[in-house]
Amino acid sequence: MTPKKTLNYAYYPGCSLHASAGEYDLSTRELFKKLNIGLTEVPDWFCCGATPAHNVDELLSLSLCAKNLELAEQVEGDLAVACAACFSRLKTTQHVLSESDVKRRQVEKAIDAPVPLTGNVKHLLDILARDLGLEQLEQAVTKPLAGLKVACYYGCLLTRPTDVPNLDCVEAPTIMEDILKAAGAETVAWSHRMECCGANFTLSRPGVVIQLSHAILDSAKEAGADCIMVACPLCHGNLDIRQKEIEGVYNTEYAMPVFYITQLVGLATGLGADKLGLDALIVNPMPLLKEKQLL
Amino acid sequence: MSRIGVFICHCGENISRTVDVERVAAQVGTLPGVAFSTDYKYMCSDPGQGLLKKAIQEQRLSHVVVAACSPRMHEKTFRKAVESAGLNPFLCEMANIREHCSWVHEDREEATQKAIEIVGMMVERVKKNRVLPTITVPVTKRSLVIGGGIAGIQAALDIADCGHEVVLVEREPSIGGHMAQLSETFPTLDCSQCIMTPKMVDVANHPKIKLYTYAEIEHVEGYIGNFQVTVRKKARSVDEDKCTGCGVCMTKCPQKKIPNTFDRNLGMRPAIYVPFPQAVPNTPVIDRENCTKFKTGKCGVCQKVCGPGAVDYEQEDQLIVEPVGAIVVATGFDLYSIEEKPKGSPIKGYGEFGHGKIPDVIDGMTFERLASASGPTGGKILRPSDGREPKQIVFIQCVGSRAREKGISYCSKICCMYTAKHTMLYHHKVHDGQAYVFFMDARTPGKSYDEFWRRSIEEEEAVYIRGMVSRLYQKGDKIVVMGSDIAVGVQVEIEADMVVLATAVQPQKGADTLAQKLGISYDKYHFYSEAHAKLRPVECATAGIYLAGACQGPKDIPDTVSQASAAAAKVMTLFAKDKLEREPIVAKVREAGCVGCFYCRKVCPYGAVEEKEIRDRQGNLIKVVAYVNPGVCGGCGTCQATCPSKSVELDGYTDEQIVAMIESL
Amino acid sequence: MHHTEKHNFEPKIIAFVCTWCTYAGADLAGTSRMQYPANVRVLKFPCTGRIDPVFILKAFQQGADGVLVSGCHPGDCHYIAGNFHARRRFAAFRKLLEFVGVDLGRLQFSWVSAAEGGKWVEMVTDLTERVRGMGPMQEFRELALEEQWSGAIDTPELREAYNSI
Amino acid sequence: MTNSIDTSIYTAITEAIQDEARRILSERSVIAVVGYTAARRKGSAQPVVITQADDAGKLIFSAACVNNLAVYLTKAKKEIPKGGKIGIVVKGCDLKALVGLLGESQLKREELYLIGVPCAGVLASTAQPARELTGDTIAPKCRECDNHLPQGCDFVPDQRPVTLELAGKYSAEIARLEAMTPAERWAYWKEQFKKCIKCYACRQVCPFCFCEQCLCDRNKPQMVETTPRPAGNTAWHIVRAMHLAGRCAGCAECERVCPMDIPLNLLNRKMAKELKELYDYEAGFEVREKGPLAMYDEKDDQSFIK
Repeated sequence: MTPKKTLNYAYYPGCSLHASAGEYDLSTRELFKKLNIGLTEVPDWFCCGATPAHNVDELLSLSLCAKNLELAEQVEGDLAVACAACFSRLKTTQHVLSESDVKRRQVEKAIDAPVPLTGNVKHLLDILARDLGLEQLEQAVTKPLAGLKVACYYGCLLTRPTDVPNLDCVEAPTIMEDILKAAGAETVAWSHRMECCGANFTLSRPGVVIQLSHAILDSAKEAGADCIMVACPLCHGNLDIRQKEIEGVYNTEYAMPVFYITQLVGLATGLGADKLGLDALIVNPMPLLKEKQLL
Repeated sequence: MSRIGVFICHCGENISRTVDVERVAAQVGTLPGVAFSTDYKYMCSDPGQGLLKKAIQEQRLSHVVVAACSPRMHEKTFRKAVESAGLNPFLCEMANIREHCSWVHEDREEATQKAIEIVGMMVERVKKNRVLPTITVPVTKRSLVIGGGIAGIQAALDIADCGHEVVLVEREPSIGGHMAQLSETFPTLDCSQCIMTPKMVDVANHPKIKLYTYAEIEHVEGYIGNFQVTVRKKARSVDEDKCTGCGVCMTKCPQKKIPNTFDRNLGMRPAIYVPFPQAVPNTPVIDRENCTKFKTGKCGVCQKVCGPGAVDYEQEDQLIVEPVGAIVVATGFDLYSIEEKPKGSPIKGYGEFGHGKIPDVIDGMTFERLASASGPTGGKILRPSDGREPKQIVFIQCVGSRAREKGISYCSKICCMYTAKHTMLYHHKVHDGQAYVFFMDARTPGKSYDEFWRRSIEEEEAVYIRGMVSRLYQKGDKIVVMGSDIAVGVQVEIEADMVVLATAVQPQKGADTLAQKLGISYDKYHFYSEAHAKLRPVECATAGIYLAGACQGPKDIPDTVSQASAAAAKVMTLFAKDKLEREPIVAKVREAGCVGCFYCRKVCPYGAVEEKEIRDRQGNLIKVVAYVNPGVCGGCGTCQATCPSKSVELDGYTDEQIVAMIESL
Repeated sequence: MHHTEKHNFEPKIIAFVCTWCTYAGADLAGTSRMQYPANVRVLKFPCTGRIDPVFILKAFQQGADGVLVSGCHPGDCHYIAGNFHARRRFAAFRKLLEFVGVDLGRLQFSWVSAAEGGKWVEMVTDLTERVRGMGPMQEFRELALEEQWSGAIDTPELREAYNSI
Repeated sequence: MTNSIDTSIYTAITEAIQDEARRILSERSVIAVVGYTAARRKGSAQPVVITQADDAGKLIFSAACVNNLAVYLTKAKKEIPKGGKIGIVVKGCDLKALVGLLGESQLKREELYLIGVPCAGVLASTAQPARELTGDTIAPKCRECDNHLPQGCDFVPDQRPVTLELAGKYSAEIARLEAMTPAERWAYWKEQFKKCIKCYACRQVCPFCFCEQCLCDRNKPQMVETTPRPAGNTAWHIVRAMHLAGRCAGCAECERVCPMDIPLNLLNRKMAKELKELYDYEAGFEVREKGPLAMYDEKDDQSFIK
């Protein structure tokens, strides 16, 4: 299948995707290859500063992203971002610097270059749902995820705050559900799709994370979901890696696989488990996928 | 040749101390056209004015310049004096040699020189002054009131009681507005319908009030004292003269499953209906969109059962032209809805409150209908979803109000008070229930208001939590309310049976279109703008149009009624005279030069410019030119500065006058 | 106290003001007995909306060394929006004057309300002193003195033909 | 030559215009067509009004078709028969003027039949009519043209113009003048305005100077000195530029017809540039009821007001 128009993007994976979320990176590259969407990694990119920098030093946090934005200018196309935290930081930087001349001048002095404020920073969701389009995506689906009940989990940063990411409706987005419906899956209506998972407290205050992520897992299970889908390596870490621990604390059992969006959409387009890094998931998804005859 | 008289005032010593008045008089006396020049101690005094009048008659003066204080002080005085001496008042000008000269300079030589120039300038100006007749406009002593809520009703009754005819136009099939929907009213908890319905009946029975319900304003023409208003009376499908209001048609109508909007869709009504039992007029209307007869052509039951034969399916909209002299706009308010708003709308909905999809999350007006004895539940507080009594109820204030990120930054003013009232009504009806209120601030200025609010906490056991709610979600048959208590600094979660949102007060839908028809201005939220926020709070900048009630900004009932009576008083003041007089400083079009580009109309703040067709004797159109309606023109002159060919001219400030002044310097 | 010293050059300042705000503000300066240079001559208009750019041009041609245009603050216009229209008109006109070579230091726009007597004094004083520093407005004056019909056709042939007449 | 401009499509355009004019005239859907025809001098063109389908063959389009015919619909309309729809041949630049006139209630769209011309450019007034169209002989306004293919016409021939990227002369000249001191600019314009002989050809040819009585001809009061002296000339050109601000879309006819070669369009382009910067307004692209100086925004820039 070839898209009607050629889509090419600069790609900013971010640190997580080169480390703990390697499967997100892998599945993203494979899915985009399958969909004929070009991704060119931004040369020499570095950390966006998420999540601690902006709490510590605003100039530093803005400058880190500004420099990355400047680097991305070398590559043709809009900037594609997979990690919700990187996406949020890059978008926030553009927003803050276009609102404040003073800060823009400070940052430009710090990075010794003009900041590109008009370039589009796009999350993968945006690229799949709008640039490629749901119709095109539906045509690319060869193995619809029939019968799979998915709880789409947005977390905090994809749509918030108002007027910054402009990805979808701030408090009631549907973009993930739209994509998954195109992939043939069933999405459940549930209460905690926008709640915080604890994100960057994962190492410093695990108690908070366990409490918050428990509420999310609980509510997904109550809504009858088979699995959760995320688009953020931090959320993934909390819901997937810590799931066993949460089960222990609350004396319960979820066995709720947590997929990246690219993994589920990849499955639907016929990519194999090896190309999607399914083996890297902590909660084993294989029993579920076999049960639903998706592998 | 003009014979100008110049009178230099000493103003005691105020002018003469720094200005050599004799020298000014002597110097100015030599100017061409000046026939008489003198100085006097107090020009504004009786002898001073006498001197002026005498000189005009004896010297046969054609124009007068009084060099004295600011024209803002005494221009009227001297123009009157000139008029009593037989000259047109607009042939008199003042030269300001006090505020603009003697008081602000110390050097006698400089001040005298400046005074000579100022007087000289006014002499050149006055030469170009023309006789301007005072403009009088007849007043039609009838008024139009738009909107039949409490504001419109009050204004209409006040004006009509004064003996002037009133045309009251209401969009809905009955008057009454939002107040008719309320259960009890703060701060006295008296029943809203008990105090409202007698007034509605007064309107219906008043010999001076002509009532159009189910009608809208189609078109407005004219200006203060002389409006022509076209009213569209929508087809009711029931002949108002024949109908006796027996109600048989409503009981027999087979289509009974139409959500009752008056009850906020909680109950059902037939296709032929009156909005509520106490409706005025008590004449039903057929809802053509939902009527089987109109949809399929079959049925016709109501016509068959109607004894007097009032049901008329063929009825059509009627356009009626009403001449009126003044207009009171009282279109009221509407409530913000948390539903998802169309893309690009500056107002945003509340996704975090479920975009209105959770059935037991209702707004304040719906709660009013639940609490009302004549409401769909007979006054019992019951959940819309399953009809159970809610034992835990959460009220959330400032939903939409004071929320810039949702597109509204103002305070809706009434919500603190009505939420306090709701907690009381709830406590009175559900004795074992608990009410919680999330609030930002409690704003209770008003007579007996704070006492009332405190009562809800101290006597009626409502729990007030200072903080906002971040999210609502359905969990089983409960609604989980996640919020924060900023006073204590903790997060709060309440499992509620029902949630009531105090949604923001917004202007009525279509407020902007009506404003455009009326030619009045409105703010970015579409609330109508008063002429002056402090000193002219009930008048529009457009003369002859007045504001009453929440169409101008959020208001409670006492404020609304006060403003309505104030608007009525303004109308009565206008009607106290048979003719309106106004200063003849208005723009006039020189038709020969006008090419009809209508730049004047584009910049006119008053909408005073109209089109006029110039035809030859055979009636062939030669051209279309601008015409300035002198009754509407405010006299700013923006048109003249904009007109490329200067074919429109502001009397009293003509190019000739101004150029003469510049050239004198 | 104000200018006890005598200057060599007394600039001529013409002020176009609206009657409701700035004229009243100037009146207030008077009733408050504030002092300012006597160089200004005030022309009263109903509204800044009435002030035609041609008047400014005319004032310069008439020998004004500086021109002040002043009216109500935005939102305070007695005629709802006259000053808003004036603001756009003069934003454009000053750019035009600048482009043909008029030094905009000679043309001042301000909002002075009926309560701002002090601001009126400040505006007039500032403009007078600034223009005094700039010297007389020679440009239009020189132009007015030039009589020649067409400067560019100054060829030797024409000159000869002219002289032979 | 490297900078020659391909005008071969003009032959096909001429045919298309002739066919269309023939069709609409014979169907009587218009009562006249305003267009260009060959003039006596070789290669030159002049405006023509035809009312008979048989005359359609007279119509041409070439690089010499410089005139803005819009003026024939307003003040020069005495040539045009009354009582019906008029067809008119318009280049992109002419169309912008027409659009302005529609917004100023001088024309009604339903009374016009617009035959748009895909235009690669026309010759400068200084170039010989028979010369080839090149980057050197092209009219200055065409160098900065952004409307080679008129939009919203009733008929546009199928050809697509091939255009050349040329450096804008007006923008360069405006920048040069802006960099000068006020005194230098005054000296520049003084020299230019001195040349003026007050023939008012600029006014006569301008589609927007449609006033029946020009402000500058009035004598009660005399707002602008009428004699062709430097003082009066300067006032005239300032008033003219101000009156065209926000309206002129740059057909540059004023400059073309000026016998004294005063760079009149420069003033107009400067004002257009300022209004674009101040109010993001560009004249001539859509019919708008209000131009930039007939409307306002409460948030307009007022940094120049104390």
